[in-house]
Amino acid sequence: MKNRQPAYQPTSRSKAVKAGAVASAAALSLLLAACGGQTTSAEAGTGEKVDGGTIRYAHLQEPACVYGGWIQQAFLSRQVLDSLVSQTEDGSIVAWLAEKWKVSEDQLTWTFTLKPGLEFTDGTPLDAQAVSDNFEFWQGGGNGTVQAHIGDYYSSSRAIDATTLEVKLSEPFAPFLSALSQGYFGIQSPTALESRSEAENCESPIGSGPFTVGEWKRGQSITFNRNDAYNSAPQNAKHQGPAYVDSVVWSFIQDNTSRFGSLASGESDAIGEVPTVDFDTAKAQFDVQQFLTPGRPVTLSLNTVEGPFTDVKVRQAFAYSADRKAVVDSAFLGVVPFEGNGTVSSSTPGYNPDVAADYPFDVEKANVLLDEAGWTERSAEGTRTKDGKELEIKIVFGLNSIVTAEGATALQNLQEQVKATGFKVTLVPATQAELFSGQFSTPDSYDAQLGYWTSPHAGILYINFRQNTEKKPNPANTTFYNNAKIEDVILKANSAKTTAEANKLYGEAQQLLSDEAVAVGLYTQTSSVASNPKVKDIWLEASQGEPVFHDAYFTE
Amino acid sequence: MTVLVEKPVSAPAASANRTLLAVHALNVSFAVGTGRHQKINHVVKNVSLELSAGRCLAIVGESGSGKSVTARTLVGLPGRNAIIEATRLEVANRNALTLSERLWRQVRGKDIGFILQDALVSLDPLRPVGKEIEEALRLHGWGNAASRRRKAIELLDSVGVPQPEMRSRQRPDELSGGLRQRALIASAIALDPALVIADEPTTALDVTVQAQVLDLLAAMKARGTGIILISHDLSVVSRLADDVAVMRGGAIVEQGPVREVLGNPQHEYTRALLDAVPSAHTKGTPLTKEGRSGIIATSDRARRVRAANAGPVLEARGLGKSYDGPDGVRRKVVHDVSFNLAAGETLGIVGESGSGKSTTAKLAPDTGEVLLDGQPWSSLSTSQRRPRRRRVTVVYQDPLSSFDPRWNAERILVDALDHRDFSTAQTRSNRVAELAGQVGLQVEHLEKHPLQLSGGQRQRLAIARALAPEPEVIVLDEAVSALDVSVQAQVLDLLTNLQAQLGLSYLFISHDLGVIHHMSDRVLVMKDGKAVEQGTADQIFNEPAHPYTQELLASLPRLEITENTTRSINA
Amino acid sequence: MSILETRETTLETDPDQASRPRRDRHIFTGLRSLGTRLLSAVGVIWAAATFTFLIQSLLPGDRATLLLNQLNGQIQERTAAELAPINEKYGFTDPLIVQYFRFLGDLATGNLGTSYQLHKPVIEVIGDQIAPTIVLTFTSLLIAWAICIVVIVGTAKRNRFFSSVASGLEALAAGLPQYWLGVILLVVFALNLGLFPVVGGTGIGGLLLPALTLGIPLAGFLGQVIRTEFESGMDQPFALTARMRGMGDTGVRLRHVLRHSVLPGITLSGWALGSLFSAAVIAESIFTRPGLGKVLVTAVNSRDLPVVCGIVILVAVIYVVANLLVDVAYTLIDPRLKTS
Amino acid sequence: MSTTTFTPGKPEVTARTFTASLLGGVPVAAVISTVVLAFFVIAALAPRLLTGADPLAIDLGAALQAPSSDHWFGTDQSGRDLYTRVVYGTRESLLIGLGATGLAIGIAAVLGVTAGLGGRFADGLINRGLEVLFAFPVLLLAMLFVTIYGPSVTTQIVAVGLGTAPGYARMIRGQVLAVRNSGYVEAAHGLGHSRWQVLRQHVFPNAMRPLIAVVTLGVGQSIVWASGLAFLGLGVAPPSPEWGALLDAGRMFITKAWWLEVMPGLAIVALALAATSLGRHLQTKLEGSQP
Repeated sequence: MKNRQPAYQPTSRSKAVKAGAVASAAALSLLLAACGGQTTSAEAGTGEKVDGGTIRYAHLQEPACVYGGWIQQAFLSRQVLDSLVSQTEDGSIVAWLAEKWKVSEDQLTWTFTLKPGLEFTDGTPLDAQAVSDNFEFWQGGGNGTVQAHIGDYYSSSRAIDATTLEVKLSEPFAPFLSALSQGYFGIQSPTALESRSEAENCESPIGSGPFTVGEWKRGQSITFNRNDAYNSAPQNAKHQGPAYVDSVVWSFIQDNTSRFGSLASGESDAIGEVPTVDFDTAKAQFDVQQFLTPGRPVTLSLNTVEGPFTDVKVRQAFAYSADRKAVVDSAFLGVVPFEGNGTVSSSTPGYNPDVAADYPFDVEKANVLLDEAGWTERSAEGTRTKDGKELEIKIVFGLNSIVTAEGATALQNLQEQVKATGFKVTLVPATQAELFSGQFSTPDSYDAQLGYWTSPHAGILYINFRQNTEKKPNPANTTFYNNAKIEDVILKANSAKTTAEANKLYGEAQQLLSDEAVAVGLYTQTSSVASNPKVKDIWLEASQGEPVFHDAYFTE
Repeated sequence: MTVLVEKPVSAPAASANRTLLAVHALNVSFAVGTGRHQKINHVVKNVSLELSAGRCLAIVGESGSGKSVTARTLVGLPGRNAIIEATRLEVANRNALTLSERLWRQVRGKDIGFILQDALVSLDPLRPVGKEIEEALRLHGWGNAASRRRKAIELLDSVGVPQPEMRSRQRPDELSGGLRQRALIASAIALDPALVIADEPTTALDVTVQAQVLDLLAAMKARGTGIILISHDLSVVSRLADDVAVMRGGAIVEQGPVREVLGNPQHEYTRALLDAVPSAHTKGTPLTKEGRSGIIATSDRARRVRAANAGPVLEARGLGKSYDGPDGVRRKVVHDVSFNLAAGETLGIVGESGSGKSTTAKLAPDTGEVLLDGQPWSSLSTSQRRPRRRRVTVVYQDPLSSFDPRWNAERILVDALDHRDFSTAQTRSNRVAELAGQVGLQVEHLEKHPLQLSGGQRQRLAIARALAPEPEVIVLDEAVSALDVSVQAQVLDLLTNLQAQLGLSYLFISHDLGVIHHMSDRVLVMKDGKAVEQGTADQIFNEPAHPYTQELLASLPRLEITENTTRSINA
Repeated sequence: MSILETRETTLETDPDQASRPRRDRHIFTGLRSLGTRLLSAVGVIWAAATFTFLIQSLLPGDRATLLLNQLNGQIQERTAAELAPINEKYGFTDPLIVQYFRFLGDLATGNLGTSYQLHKPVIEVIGDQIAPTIVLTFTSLLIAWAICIVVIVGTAKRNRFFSSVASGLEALAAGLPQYWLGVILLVVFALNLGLFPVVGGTGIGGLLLPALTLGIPLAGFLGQVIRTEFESGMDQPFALTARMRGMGDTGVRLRHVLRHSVLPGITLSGWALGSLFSAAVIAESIFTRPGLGKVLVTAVNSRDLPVVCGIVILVAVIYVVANLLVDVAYTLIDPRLKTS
Repeated sequence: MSTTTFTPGKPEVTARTFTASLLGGVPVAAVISTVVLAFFVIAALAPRLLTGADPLAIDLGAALQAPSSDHWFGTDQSGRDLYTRVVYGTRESLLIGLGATGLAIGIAAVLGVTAGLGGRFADGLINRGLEVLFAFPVLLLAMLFVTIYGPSVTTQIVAVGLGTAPGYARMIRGQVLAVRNSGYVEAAHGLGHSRWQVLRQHVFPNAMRPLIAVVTLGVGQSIVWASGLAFLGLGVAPPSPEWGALLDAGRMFITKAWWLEVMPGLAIVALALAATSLGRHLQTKLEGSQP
């Protein structure tokens, strides 16, 4: 029916068959491809602001809990929890729950002054003690990601008076405030944490944010209701006081086509994670915002302790072997930018842009390096060999859970490209269960692993590249690369007195890591929102890219 | 349903000479296949029939004679892709050639009733019989629901169904064969049609029930209904019909009043058909012309066998057998049956369905024992019996299912040979050829698969297989029941000849009294799992002692042979 | 199904004479068969639960690590110290046999446990989501039946052309990958023609496309089975008898033949119900419908054993119940089975 | 002689195109099915005969091109020729279909024959076991299995094979019982053949006979099941052109590049349809020769 015969031997039947196939395929294609002419509900109105209303926002993933250490949970908890400080797009820190703060000369004691008279939505006063309780909660295992960020530095905290909080660090930590600005650091009611069940705190954490968690219809949506008493918006918000809209219905539409379709059909007012295929259409018809998530971009962590990548020359050769920019541009249709820096992404304060250009596409260099490394023979298929062993690279990636379909395409493109220099890449899409249960966390389970780590500051280097020693294990070091010298630079940066100084040192560390080619950058993690033009002032906050609905309103 | 055409004048039991059916030069053919490969099968050729009220016309013929197609054409349902031609086709005063499907529907059931063979499948097995009768009434707009219900019960009563109210609520499978056939008749005559067509109405029935149903049809005839009776059974025909048409290969070969046609058959085929019917008169004589020409005198071997075995070759003592029913209740189906089978003798076991005759013939009782040549047989374990098994072989009623469908005739016979006796391919193939010759199979038949053989050929193959191990006893379990009468005659002649030649002993099971009488030296009559009477064939058939045997014989429709019969052999 | 066996062993007895089984015996056999059924149902559920338990607990990867990683959105090895509280809480370090008996004990008392992920009792997790899935599966089954009865009664043994086109379409429908069909239905009817909402939700408007997605391939399967039976039913003598008494073609089809032909379809439906239940995940995710399918996929992915077990047990129960219903439907349609 | 002809009932319209017989009585549908299947078999064994291109060769400049004379099925997001990928994907898809069906029938044959021939106890035990397996819908079982063992051709084969085995097992058991109770087995015992001889000569070959048709039906279904797994992200690893994987990858492009979703889907449908219709044809042929 659909099989084309080779063109040089057309028979009458194959023609008929072909004609049938063409006809039916064409009919289908007409029905399928008519999407471009979709009428949008974005009609020109008076543009006047309307109070109230419900914003229907469609999001990609639905986590098990509202609060937790996963970025998907930060997306949700940002709506209901406030943090101490907020980070702006230029990387500076502004007031939120904390009006002002100061740090001691030795950089070890931080004193925060809270806005007075604040309350959680359950009536518990939001005072210094409550915040201190939250620090203790995190430290006690309440949030593993918080621990990853500040666990090694945090020492203690106490309420000096109702509005004054003192936090003591064990070592100076320059990105401390930046870390605090993330959704994981949202402050919850200590009463709720203590008195309510785990399930309740998972489903509807109590905070002081612009919304409260209403009904969660699992598999469908969460309704966020306006907190009418809200008066603690961050300084970078567009207004103070309660949110303009009555509620936000935050639905979960995993299917890209449906999610964008729901915006086009008017079933949603805004959607997150605008599908790359629809990005141009979205830009033409809707208000689109894209945010390049700071932290570690989506990179290949090369296993430096087992397999071919133990040799730095092979790692470098691998980086030279592919036109990674072309690979990414093609896979993401130009929507998501290529990121050559494998350790820190371009939107992160402290990003070293030079590093991104360290390994351009250069087959010759790659070949020379591989020859030098002893991979001189080639198999029948063109794969390099050394001592009879093929230069085989097993790349593990969590398809759908960590890496999108576009990312998988980029990997396939890369896989084809590096063939020329003699790499034989095997792609291993891991299921979520395999991945999270640690089956691909050991050095013997992969040669390279694709992943990212969001962080509003370059201190992410400390999490990812601190040495992994028996005494002080660092399982987040997925390259298993231990280098005391580099760790030293990172530690120095962490303890720098000024941000500028810290960033300079972070940049240095990036360069050192790049020279070792332990991580090969591919693309930036992004988040995006497309909204109906009738809805104004949805913005993406700058620590992690979560949409903020506090300022959003409808227009006529 | 609104009646769109003028109703024909129907006055039941009125003018006895009113013509109900007039058919002239009816031809029916079927288109098979399409396009270039289309073939036309001409199955009814130039048939002319006539029937008046109060009379019965029988159409007689063997399978494939076109009798059923003729009957179905008379109600406008000959089958798919039928092409019908006739110079005249008048049914119930209507020109059937011009009737539309819609008008046909008004005729069927109202002017013509049709009775099919087996009520178990001819009535909807899932519905109570009363509903089926009511449906016949409803379709022709008769009365309302309540009156139809009453009428259905009345009808059941009128066809002799006891407790009609209760029976009307039962499904065919809950009724006995006789009752459900009556219910089927009731549904066909619900609207008192002037013409009733009965297609083999008694074939599936036991003789006693058959007699009752025939009486019922006779009573209808007496009331003025015209009946067309389709049958292969000449004795049934002779009992009910006034006129008879004998069909063969789609054409009528002979036609006329029953007494004339059956009493003084003019056509060779009619004569052969009559001769082929086994009965008391045919005992000891071949049934076919071929058989007559090839009478085989008792061979030396047969004589030797008889002489060597003074005692019975097979002896059954007090056989009993029980089965677990589907409800978990154990039922005894054979009680204390004993018999002897002498060498070279045929013992007939006769009984109606469910009498336990086949179970007895399996020779595998729970209680009692079977001795072969005076040695234990049934009490042996399977493995002990295996080497002796070849001494008793079986021919089944349905030969087709007893052959592995993947094998051709030759393979089937080779498989039956004892490979110790025939160790080389050559000896085996010689023996197979010999066996085929004995049963009258041609060499080309050996290459065919059972499915490609005719019914008679299959049964010959089954007999050859049974002969292959050179057994002493062959159990023939309803071995000829499924065959047409002329084929049956050939097979019976073959069996007689083989017995004479080889000195075989037959355990011959049949429900057909005529066949039993024809074949058996001695007869065992069974009822409800018990042997009610045993004796020589002539004793049993001429002086039945047990009331049941008497009843059986009384209900047996006999071919009424008139004074000027021309049975060539009997003469 | 013991249909065939029952039919074969039905003895040709004359009810006038044969002693009809008495009523008390009926009740006894009824009770016994109910008892056997219950026992075998419990057996099925026990085996299903055990199987799931083993599959989930014996296989590679550490469950405590998984839970911790999932909680934090990280993929890494965990230290013993980090894992200890989780192991303690769920008893992962106990010998397997201890875990298994604890699991069975909980099961026996009707306690399906608490979801590792949602921290909610499994009963609640399932209870929240079961309604839309049940609505979807039953609607799909109904749609499948409706389609195939209309098509078969309309075309079987009628006109060769339509009959062969229809049976070709049945084969086509049976070969359609559900999700391919779903995506195309979504794009054509919801996105481009705008006839249905893109995001189905639980409303009536959102039900049709998912139900068609599951129902059309099922209709193909059912159709193939029912058509064969229907065609042979049309050749049965009782169909001829009905015509002989003046019944029209449509009457014969609807009043007589249809009833006979649906039996194998009903057997298939019992099986299909379980299958639809798991295939629901496909329709649910394409049409963004809430339901158990999604819960199952999430639970399987995160090895949320209590939830997976709960759903497996639920499906087993549905299977058992569906087969009971099939038996009931059988005896309603073919009363011969009740008396024998 | 004046003759009137009438055709009772509704006039019979015969559509030659659909029922015409070619090659001596083989229906057109069976011929077309055979041709389609032959195409796929060639594609599986010698894809080079059907396409000159490399299924993995990317051409980033030619991504997402609509079907044209250069690319009959268009190109995918990496500029790979979709027709070539569909052709090359046949091998894995067919392997999954055949492997899963083969595995299922292998398991089923052992279980079914044991149940059919073993005593009451074995039959009861296996029947209970099958009952349990039946309670596991194919997709559920496959999902559990693949999630844990990771997606690959092998796991797909095992998962789908395990899932579909009970259906076949029940069928084989019924078949064995039917053959065991058949006239020819009784006749063979009557001739004094040993139990083993009867099993070997009659029971096995006849009980397995209808499987030929069932296998062809099953292959198509297995591929459809496997594509369902691919949809759940449990398919074969990229960049394999396995059809389920192609469908899964094509889904996100459906509004922009319909061919990525439609063409592999049509391949699955064509294969399943051809297999089903050939299976049906075989079935009727086999049933026809059965008593």
